[in-house]
Amino acid sequence: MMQGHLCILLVVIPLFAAPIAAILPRGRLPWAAALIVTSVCFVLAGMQLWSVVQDGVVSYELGGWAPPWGIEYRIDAVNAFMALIVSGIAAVTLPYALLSAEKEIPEHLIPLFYSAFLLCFTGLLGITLTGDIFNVFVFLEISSLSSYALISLGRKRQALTSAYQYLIMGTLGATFFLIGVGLIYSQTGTLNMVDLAARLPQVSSLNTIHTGFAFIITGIALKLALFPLHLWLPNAYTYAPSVITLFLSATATKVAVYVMLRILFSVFPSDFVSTTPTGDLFLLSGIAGIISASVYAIYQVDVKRLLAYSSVAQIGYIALGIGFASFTSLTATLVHLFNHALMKGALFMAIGSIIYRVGKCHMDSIHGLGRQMPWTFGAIIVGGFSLIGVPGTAGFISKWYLVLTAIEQDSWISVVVILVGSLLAAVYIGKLIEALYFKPAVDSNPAVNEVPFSMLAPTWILVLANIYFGLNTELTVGVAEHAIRVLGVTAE
Amino acid sequence: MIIDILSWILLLGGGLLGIIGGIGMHWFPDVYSRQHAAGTTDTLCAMLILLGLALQAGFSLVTFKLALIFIFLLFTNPTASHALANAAMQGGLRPQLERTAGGDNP
Amino acid sequence: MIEVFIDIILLSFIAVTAVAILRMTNLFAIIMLFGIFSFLSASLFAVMDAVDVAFTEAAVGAGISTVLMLATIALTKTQKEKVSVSHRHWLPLSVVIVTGAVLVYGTLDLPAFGDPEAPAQTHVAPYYIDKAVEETGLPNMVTSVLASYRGFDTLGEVVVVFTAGVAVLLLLGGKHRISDTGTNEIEKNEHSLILRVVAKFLIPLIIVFALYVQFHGDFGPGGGFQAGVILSAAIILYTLVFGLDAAERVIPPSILRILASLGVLIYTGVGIVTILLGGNYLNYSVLGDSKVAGQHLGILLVELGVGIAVFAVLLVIFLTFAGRGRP
Amino acid sequence: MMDFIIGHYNYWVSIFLMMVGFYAVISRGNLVKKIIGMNVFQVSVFLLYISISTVEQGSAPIFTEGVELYSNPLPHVLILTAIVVGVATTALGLALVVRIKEAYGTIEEDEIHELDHTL
Repeated sequence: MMQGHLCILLVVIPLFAAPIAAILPRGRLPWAAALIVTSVCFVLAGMQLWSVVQDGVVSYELGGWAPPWGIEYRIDAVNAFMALIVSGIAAVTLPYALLSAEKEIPEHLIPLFYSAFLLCFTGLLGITLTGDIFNVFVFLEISSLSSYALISLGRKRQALTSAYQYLIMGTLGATFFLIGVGLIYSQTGTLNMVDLAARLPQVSSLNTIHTGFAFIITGIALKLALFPLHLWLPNAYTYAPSVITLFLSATATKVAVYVMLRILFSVFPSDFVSTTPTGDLFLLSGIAGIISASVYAIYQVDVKRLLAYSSVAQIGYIALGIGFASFTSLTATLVHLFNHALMKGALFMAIGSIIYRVGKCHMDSIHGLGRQMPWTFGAIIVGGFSLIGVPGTAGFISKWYLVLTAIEQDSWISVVVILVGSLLAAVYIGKLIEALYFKPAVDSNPAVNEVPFSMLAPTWILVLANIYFGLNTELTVGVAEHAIRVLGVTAE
Repeated sequence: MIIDILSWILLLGGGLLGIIGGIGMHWFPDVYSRQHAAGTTDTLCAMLILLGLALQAGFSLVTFKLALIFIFLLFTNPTASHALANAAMQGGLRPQLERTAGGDNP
Repeated sequence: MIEVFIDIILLSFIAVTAVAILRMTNLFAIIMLFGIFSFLSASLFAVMDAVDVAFTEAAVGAGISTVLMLATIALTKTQKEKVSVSHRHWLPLSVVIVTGAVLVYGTLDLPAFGDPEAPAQTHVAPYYIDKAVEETGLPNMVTSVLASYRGFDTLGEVVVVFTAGVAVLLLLGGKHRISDTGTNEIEKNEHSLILRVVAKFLIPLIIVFALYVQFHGDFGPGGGFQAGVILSAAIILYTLVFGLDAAERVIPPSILRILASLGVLIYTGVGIVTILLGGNYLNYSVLGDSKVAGQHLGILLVELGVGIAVFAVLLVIFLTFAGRGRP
Repeated sequence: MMDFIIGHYNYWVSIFLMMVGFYAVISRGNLVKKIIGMNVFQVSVFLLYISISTVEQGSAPIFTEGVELYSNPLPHVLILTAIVVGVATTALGLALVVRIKEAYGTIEEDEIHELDHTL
């Protein structure tokens, strides 16, 4: 009986659990609730993806009202894949979160912390699954508000200012999105994505539609931290609690990328990207983002900030993929989404482990820790290699596809940029490894042990996934190709 | 007809009081006298307008609602003025007893 | 014609207020002007026939937001904005001018204001106007669209409010690290007899009005959200006049937290019940004997959930802000 | 020409208001003022939506005997949601401002920057 309700349960279960977690007593009960909920969601998301790949698109009418009058959940391979990424990352984050959060979050805030975490999770899933463009806005705000609060929980006072900065940028982005939706609505009279896709071609030459398009894209780009709208991201990732950095970096921007893909390729007519300068702007932003953010990353002394800038650079690769707007490039984008979630997840987990032991992650204060924490160090090496794109790791696959597209489209600049970007990544990862392993240990640091198993296991699950998906590409690339076909872009 | 004229007189009278109150706000030198201007004229202004509207509406549900608003304003408007003056007094603001050259509140 | 006239006057008032907000530096005055700005916008919404929106904007913009902003400047003890000369103004200005120009460019194709033949009026909306009364049995189409056709959006909206409550508690709910925030205005004031008497007279009236708005929302403007705001306003008035401790004795914060969760749980729970009864999520038709009766019951229940959640969350937010300055 | 202006001034004024709010957000350094600017921005967007929903000679979308023309209820519902989202954001933003004041002793962006860099 529940089979037909799978997609809505994915959102409703965490939604139901969040207020309960908020009133649970202190201790580990809220954490256990969150763990169960995210694991259940992960299983449900897996079932959903399976059923979608087998039987095709699922449409679910909320409230029993037929679209476009009611809100529709519309699940195809793309968003089922995204839901799987989000819930998967959440499910591995939580075992890790137990100790890390106990160390970094004041005890009396723990129930609220997990409640906010579940709300953020709900918001991200809600954005992913919905087929209604206004509903995207509502769930976007749920996830954003909770992430502002979660970021502000960082221990340094800069966490507050970076949360504030994110709040301002994020709200501006959401309001831009709202303006765009309003303009589009004024010319089409509908909010349902499928209905929009059917009605937009008749009006796509109007000024209003172009303006609305520009506003929606700018709004999402702010959320996405697309260069040069990325200014909030490094601060937010640097000062947030480790668990939150890890969760947001692996999911939030990914979901924003998904919304971007959905709007660009399945809501708007597919020639909209190529007939307007949108594609070129994405390419430009991607190239500038990769180079400048990678260079910035090299000069960072805070490891979290280094990785945050590297995230901006990775978003640059994704922007390149969107800009080319071909079948291969979009496949590369989707695969890179998945892979980047894996590698950043692993890296931020490893850094979180270091913070758990030493309390900080300044380049000078981590000298020699690699020898004391071999497993964590191993995770950083594999994650870093994946980030660089060394063959045999997941990161290689997506970059390979991206380079293929760039060659296909004769864009030699992009090829060079991707290679230079990887080189720069090698430099900053090298710096990190050097500090961790080859520099003599700092005297002031007490000798530390490896972190407990409950933190190590999730890290290594992601690390092994990095290797597995680097060797076996059938699953990711296969699903991604299927998904891109569903989006309406086909190979010529 | 007579009712119409009467209601318009009330409405215009209310409007006039509103304007006078506004001028008073700018004219008077300190918080308390300004408040006097705003508080007293505003109460009467709102009441006259409500009465005028009630006459326009005739005997209906709308009139009943207007009457409720009337009673509500009768209580809240003076109380709000009182609370404001009280707060200003507690905040340490003394009434200005003589007119200074600038005529402005220091 | 008269509506166009009122429209233009209100719009110019709003524009003047907005510019004044931009130019003033006294934060207290800016907040008051923002309250006026909200009220004027609410009036304009009413003129444009959006009564529910007007109601909400008046309650939220001029009410809750303003109160929270005042609490903030009381807590931060900042009266004046410092306008630095060093700021480069040309960059923001050019960004704003470009954005505005793009928007104006976008409006050139828009159908004229009030055109009944505009696409927005002819595609999805007519269905609600023609069918909503018959399908849900409620005369207020806004309520039926809000709670039934787009009930999931409204669920999201309640969750947003709940999230804000959780967030404010996360930020301000803990112990203070700095003790010199000083005494709170709310605590210090010894209010005169007049205020106490009038407040005692008004608070029950406000509560009755809130209940009226809650249950009359099906027929007129109003509904759970507005009712929640008004109800919390009643308690906020009580707090302002009788002090924070008295208010916390009336409604302990722990109960409020449970109420906030309960509101959200009622809404989500109704949806789960509809699934168990064999309908889609939030399909209220399965709740009653007939479709319309089910819709009616469902809308009543979710509006109740909205009311409880909004009331509790807004009050929690206010009390948390007010409690922050307690010595 | 005149018709065109009369038919569009509502949109233009709301755009003007949006830009006033937007400018306040990006040009001012006071954290409270930024939040107020944001509110102005959002309320103006609401004005745009409601302008889109208005129908000339229409009445409020509450069923009444004998009324044929109603204004469009859908944008009203959307804006109700957006207003609530707005107040939620405002509350959170202000809570952050209070905490920033406690941590830094100021709510001016420039001074906060200085404090962060002199450490």
